[in-house]
Amino acid sequence: MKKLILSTALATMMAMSPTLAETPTPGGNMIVTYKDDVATLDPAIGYDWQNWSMIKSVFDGLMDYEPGTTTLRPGLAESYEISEDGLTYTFKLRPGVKFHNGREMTSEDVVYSINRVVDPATQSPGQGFFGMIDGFDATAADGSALTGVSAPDAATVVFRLSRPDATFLHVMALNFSYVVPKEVVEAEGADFGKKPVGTGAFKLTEWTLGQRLVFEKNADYWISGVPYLDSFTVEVGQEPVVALLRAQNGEVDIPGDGIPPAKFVEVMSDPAQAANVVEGGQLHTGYVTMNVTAAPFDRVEVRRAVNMAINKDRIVQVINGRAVPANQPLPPSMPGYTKDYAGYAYDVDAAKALLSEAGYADGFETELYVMNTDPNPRIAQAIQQDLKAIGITANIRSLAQANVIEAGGAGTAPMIWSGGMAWIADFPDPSNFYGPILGCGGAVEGGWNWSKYCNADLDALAAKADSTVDPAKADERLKLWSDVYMGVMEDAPWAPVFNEQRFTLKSPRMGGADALYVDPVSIPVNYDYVYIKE
Amino acid sequence: MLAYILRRLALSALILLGVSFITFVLLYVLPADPVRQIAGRSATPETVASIRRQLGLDQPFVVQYGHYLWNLLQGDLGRSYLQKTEVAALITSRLPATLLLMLAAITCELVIGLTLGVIAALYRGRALDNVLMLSSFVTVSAPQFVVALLLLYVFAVKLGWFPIGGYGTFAHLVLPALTLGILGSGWYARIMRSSMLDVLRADFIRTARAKGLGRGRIILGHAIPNAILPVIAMIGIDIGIFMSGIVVVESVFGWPGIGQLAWQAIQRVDIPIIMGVTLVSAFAIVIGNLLADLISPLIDPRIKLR
Amino acid sequence: MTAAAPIATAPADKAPSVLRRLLGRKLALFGFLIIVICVGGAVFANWLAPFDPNEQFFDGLTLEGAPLPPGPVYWFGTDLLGRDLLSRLLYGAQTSLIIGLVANGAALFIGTLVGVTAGYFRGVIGTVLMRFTDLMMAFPALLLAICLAAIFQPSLWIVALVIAFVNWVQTARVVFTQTSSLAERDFIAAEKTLGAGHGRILFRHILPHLLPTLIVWGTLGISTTVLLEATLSFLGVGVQPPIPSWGNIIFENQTWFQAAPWLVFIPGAAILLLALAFNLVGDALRDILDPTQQGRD
Amino acid sequence: MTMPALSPADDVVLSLRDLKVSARSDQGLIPLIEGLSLELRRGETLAIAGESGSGKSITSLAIMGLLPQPAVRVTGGTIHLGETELTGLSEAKMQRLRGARIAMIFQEPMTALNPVMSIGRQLTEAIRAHEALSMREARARALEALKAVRLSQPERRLEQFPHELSGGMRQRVMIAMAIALKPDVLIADEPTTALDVTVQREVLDLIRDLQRDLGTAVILITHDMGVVAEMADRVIVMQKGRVVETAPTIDLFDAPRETYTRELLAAVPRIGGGPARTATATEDVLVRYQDVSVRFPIRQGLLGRVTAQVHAVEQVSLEIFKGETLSLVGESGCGKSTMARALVGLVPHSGRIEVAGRALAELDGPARKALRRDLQIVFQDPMAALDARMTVGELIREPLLIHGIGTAAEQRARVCDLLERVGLTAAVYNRYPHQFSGGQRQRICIARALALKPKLIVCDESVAALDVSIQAKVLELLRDLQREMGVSFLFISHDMAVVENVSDRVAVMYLGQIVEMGSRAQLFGNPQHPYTQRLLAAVPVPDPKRPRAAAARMAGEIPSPVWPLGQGPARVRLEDIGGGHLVAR
Repeated sequence: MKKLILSTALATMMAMSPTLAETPTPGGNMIVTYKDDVATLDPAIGYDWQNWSMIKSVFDGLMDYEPGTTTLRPGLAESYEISEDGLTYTFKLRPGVKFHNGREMTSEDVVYSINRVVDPATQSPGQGFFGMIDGFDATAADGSALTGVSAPDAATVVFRLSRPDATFLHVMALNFSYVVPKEVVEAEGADFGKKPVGTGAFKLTEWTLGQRLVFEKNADYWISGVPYLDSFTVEVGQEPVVALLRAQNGEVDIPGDGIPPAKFVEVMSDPAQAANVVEGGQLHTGYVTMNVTAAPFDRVEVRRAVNMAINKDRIVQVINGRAVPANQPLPPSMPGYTKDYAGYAYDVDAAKALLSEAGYADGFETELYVMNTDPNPRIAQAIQQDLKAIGITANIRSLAQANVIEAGGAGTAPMIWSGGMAWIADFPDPSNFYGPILGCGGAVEGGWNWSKYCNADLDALAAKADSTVDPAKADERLKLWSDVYMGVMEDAPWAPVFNEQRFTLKSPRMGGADALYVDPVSIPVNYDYVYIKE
Repeated sequence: MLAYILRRLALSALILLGVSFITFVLLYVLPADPVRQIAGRSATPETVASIRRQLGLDQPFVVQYGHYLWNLLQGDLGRSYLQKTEVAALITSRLPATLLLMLAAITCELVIGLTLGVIAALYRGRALDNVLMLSSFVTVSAPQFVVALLLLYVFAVKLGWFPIGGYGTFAHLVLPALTLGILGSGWYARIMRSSMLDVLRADFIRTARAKGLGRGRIILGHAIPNAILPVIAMIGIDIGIFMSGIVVVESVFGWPGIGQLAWQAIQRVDIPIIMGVTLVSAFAIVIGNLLADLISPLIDPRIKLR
Repeated sequence: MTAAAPIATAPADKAPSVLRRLLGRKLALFGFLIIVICVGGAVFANWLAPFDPNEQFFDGLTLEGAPLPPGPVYWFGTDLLGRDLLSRLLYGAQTSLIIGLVANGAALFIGTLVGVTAGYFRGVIGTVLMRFTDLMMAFPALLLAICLAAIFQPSLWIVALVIAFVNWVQTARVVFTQTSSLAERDFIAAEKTLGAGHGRILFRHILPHLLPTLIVWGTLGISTTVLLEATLSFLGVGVQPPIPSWGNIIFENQTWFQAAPWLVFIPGAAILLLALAFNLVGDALRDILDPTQQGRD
Repeated sequence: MTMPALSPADDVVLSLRDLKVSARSDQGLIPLIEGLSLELRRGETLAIAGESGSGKSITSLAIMGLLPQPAVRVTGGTIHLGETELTGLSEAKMQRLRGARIAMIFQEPMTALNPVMSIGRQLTEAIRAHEALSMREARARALEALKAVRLSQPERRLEQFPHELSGGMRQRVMIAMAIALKPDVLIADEPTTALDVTVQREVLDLIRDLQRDLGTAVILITHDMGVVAEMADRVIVMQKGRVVETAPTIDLFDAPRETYTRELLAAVPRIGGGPARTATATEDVLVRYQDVSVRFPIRQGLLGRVTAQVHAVEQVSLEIFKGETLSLVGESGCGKSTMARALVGLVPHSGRIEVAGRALAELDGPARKALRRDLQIVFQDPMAALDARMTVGELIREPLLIHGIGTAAEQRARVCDLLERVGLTAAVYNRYPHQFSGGQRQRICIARALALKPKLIVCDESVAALDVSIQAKVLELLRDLQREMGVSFLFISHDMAVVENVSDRVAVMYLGQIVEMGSRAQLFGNPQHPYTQRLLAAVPVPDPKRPRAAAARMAGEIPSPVWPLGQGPARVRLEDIGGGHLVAR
């Protein structure tokens, strides 16, 4: 196997991209708002959905996605080669790519950046993604140089993996593997996240804490013509309701938090406003976890009963139709989604029957943990009512995010509604929904597998799927993943409830394909490719 | 005077020490693990342990607190766990906005509250008095969010007199300050009313009338300066309320204040920020109370600072 | 020197009961009626409520998932989950009254205890207590409440206690100031010279004189307490869903105040009325309990 | 006198015709003043005398247009100031007259001055309210006025605040404010009641001098017949809102026509006019003060250390015998009340106080409580000393409850007894203190003090606030009690005439120490210490024919009792000049 993908000129990419129909006009400033402050723009650390896409615009990785899609394409790497055994990846770097400080990016920077993420001193939340690289364990333990990545020359980076991993290229497209200039990071120290320097389409020119961030076009960007915008401004700290009012007033181009529930019906029922709303799928699943290690959820019948008891249509109605009912962990737009799976149908009587089969004919009392921001407590109450119908009394524990995560990790929470905390995919690959949240690795004290579900067979199957690196066997791999998730559904440690839909409101002057506004990897918009009409 | 201030400052330092200790204890026993937040979903237990060690969170409580105090003494508030930024920088970037809003809001409260209180006292028992006191009740009981949005909707969106949120110019300040001013004015109005009623019965008011002074002069020159003291004490309490409770108004008007910082930090157990904000708030409250106490003798020369 | 004090010649009849005199005043009667209605609504919610307050009706939401305005079926409309607002208000009265009375009462109790102890006994204990009060005063109250509520798993009673723990400080200050000045007064000196013990002086003389202040603080505190509970609910450390309280109904729905104003303004009016009622009754009670105001009903 | 000879009609600056003032109440209008007529001539001093509730203050407020309207208002008659009729005058016009043509001085100079405004501002404000003057000119005028009232350091006073001045100085400021615009009529409402006798003397002299210099007509409202006798040309005696008698001062004191006037004059205590004392005193020592000091610390500085002390009582020794009345006299701040408070345990003392041979400091809890039964105190202000939220019956019963004396029924019976004993009826059992008059309240306090059958009652200015007729009755009551029960009194007063009436022995205190002590006869007959002499000379004598003693001017303000830590006043040595008459040397 010696597959290489050659990067080509921008024109080719545009031609390849069916979504870009009109000719973009360069120039202008776009205003985006968020309620929460932007924590950091350090690609090794930033892991919020607000800074995720900003980091994508300031930095680049070896790999990238076609704008508005989940299709991988080379980024800073001009081309790459995968060895026969799938354990060695050799990337050829694109020449002449410069950091915002004017220095040319080299393979040493890539090696440094990967080492930095894995180094425990960096405290990167993305460290775990790099576990397939050879020498990871040693580096993760003491911060010594990662043996699995090397730079034989200034334009070449070689990764050696300890096991074949089909997700590796996705990991290389992940923010955590983005390339940072060593000298700047060392000069700024911990403040690098506030003064980022990357190779990306935009550079940060102003950050007034608590108020705004201004990103300006990187004129030297290695994709010529991109970005289209001269700049974009991110304003933080404003209520979504008010942000919407400002958008309606023409002051804001994109309210980053979306359309607040209280205004959703109003906006959607007004054709003029609804025309500015772009709807799209999201790599998201909302689910209820059930702790399989303790009664009563140690009985699969009970877990299945819960799956059958939840009236997903009603919940979707409660959140104003901003989601589609889910029947499996993977969202429909994720490769590996099992289309013909019917899932557990809503059936109260069958659920009751299963309960009595498990010896809980009279039901039982349990707790449902939920993060305390709207609409999650509401969804939890809808679930509570559904469970009540089959005799389960679920007391709601509505807590701050950190407390729910703590309870989930400690395994003290019998049920958790995942909304608000998990799981938007980091990268568009089915494996991303398994490891830490359904696999045995996460089912430890403090792990994110809140069901504490551990099925060794499925873990083996998953490992097998991920070691299938040959692109030719991609379908085979997806089938394996489909089997894994079907196996999960058989054991039903989760009750998948819905897949959230994205509704992005944009100002009428904003141009670019709709897909850019519901970009599955760059939320809420792909800053690099949108433009201002007129 | 100087001795008094020094003594009060020394006392303030003790209070801050107490506040820091209690907050630290509370955060220590809080059932939430900041390391889990930092390490992310895919972290191995080893990584988690390593981060815990780096942050010193594996140390016994006393060591952790001692370490914190030691750094604090050197003016180091620590670094945010999640933002990896100096807490001092985060706070100083937002403190001016909070203080500005607080100052403007207290001014609004005083102007609205005192005016209503004085008018109500002068019309004691009549319809106007009842209407004013009822409305003071409404403002005390009204939810901040709704009042803030109503004002924003009417004056910014519909009438366009003010910008829809933001920070920078005087125009930006008006609506948030007014919202807080209206909401807080009820308390001041009630206190001012009863204080005015007491003063209006005082002998020196009769003396002023006997001197042939006009009604306006008596009220402005004699009654109000005497009635205002209980209100001054109230401002001290108010500062406490502002330092912790204006997150709603801040976020409606996009005001980059300290409340939002604290609120986000609490959600994610960013202990250094929570500690920093608490200490800065406590400091502001203590200083505010000290100022109120220092102002009192300027208004009433009988008060001696001891 | 102005009006002569009325000479004590009238027969020494026992005054009519406090309650009867309370009801003799129009405003107080109005307030009393509102309180009775609220308490009644809370106590008899099972019978009065037209629906189960937690039942999410299928027809309680529009197809788009919007709540229904007041109408013939749901008199006060429905909330965001399609539940009957009237029923939730009636049951919510239980929560809000408990919070308003228990939290507020406990705050008054702690505040009075601390303030009286410090103001009357002074000394080391008094100084320590007042310094502690200063310390609590310097705490950003909301922050403290959030931490406390998060540590002790939120429930109705915990929330009530947390609110009490946060709110006693101001009462303590006021009571302290007043007790200090009362303790200097001649009639307390007179009691001491009679050989009265501390208990007697505190309970028979100091406390009755503190009563007006306590009534004022207590009644004013009702609305702030109810709203503080709501704020805590909103921050996720309040009374747990689906238990309704007037405050959390408002806070859950406040962003909807334009699209569904009934969800905010009806419970808002309820809180306001209740607070007003307590205030009216409190004002009247203060006058009635003050013998120098007698005969001015 | 430089009074211009004018015809009587021109002479009249203020005249009241058939004035009627009423208060609105649920029962309709209640008349407070009825049919009051008077004429005030230029340069004349007219006294309106009467006891509480006589309507004398209402009269002054009616003239000033300061009645608390709409509750109280003029319902009939006229008030003419020169040609101007005042009763119907608009508030704006009245404002122009007030302070400019009629000015007023109030009783309490502390509360009558705005505490948060400097003296200068209060004065200039009054001046500028009527005359278009610049700040500078007004200030000059204010200074002039302060000089006119003989205030020391007038420039400095302008910058000071009322609380920084003594009572006498404050009253001078009030007077300066009133005369600054040279009004035609000056109404002085009990101008010296709140002042010490020596200060009262100075203020009265001042008013008289000013009147002579400016020719202002003065209405002097007072309950003190001594002041009337010294100051007034004519007197109007009022009772319950009506005029009882109007007469030139000399005639009134010589030959009062009305019974009420006669009674009033008879009740006035006079030095040398006290009844002979029945000897109840014994030789047994009941209370002994031995080198007793009371000092209050003043804390200052960073650590709040004690840097100075108020030496309220300084190493005083004296004895009180069983059955006697010992009076402590002296002016405010001399330490006489502190002496009493130390005895009943309200302030800590050093030195030794013995009661019936046992030192207070050595008593344990129960013994101390038992001792309370023997020592009782009656305060100056009965309203403040009675818990306003308890009924009279409960209040009197309380000492019995505290000491567990008798059953409930017995206690009740005893309360009724006591009530009757002090001249009230059992019917008032369920009434509250505010429903009584001042004299009645003081009787309640006495009944309460008597409940435990004490051996000693401390009367701390107990009759100072009472009308003379009431005062006389209360003193009579005390005398009766002493005769019947053999109780001792420690009688604290600043009123020399009263003291002369009740005491067996008298001690004069000055700056925390006793400067003279002796029997009543020794002290009043042969005062030795200059301070005692000054005190006696200052007392206004209710006899207009008696020549006024030349005022002994104080050398300055009373020295401060505050001393730095470790220092103190020189101890006064008392010397016996015969018969137990001790005098400081």
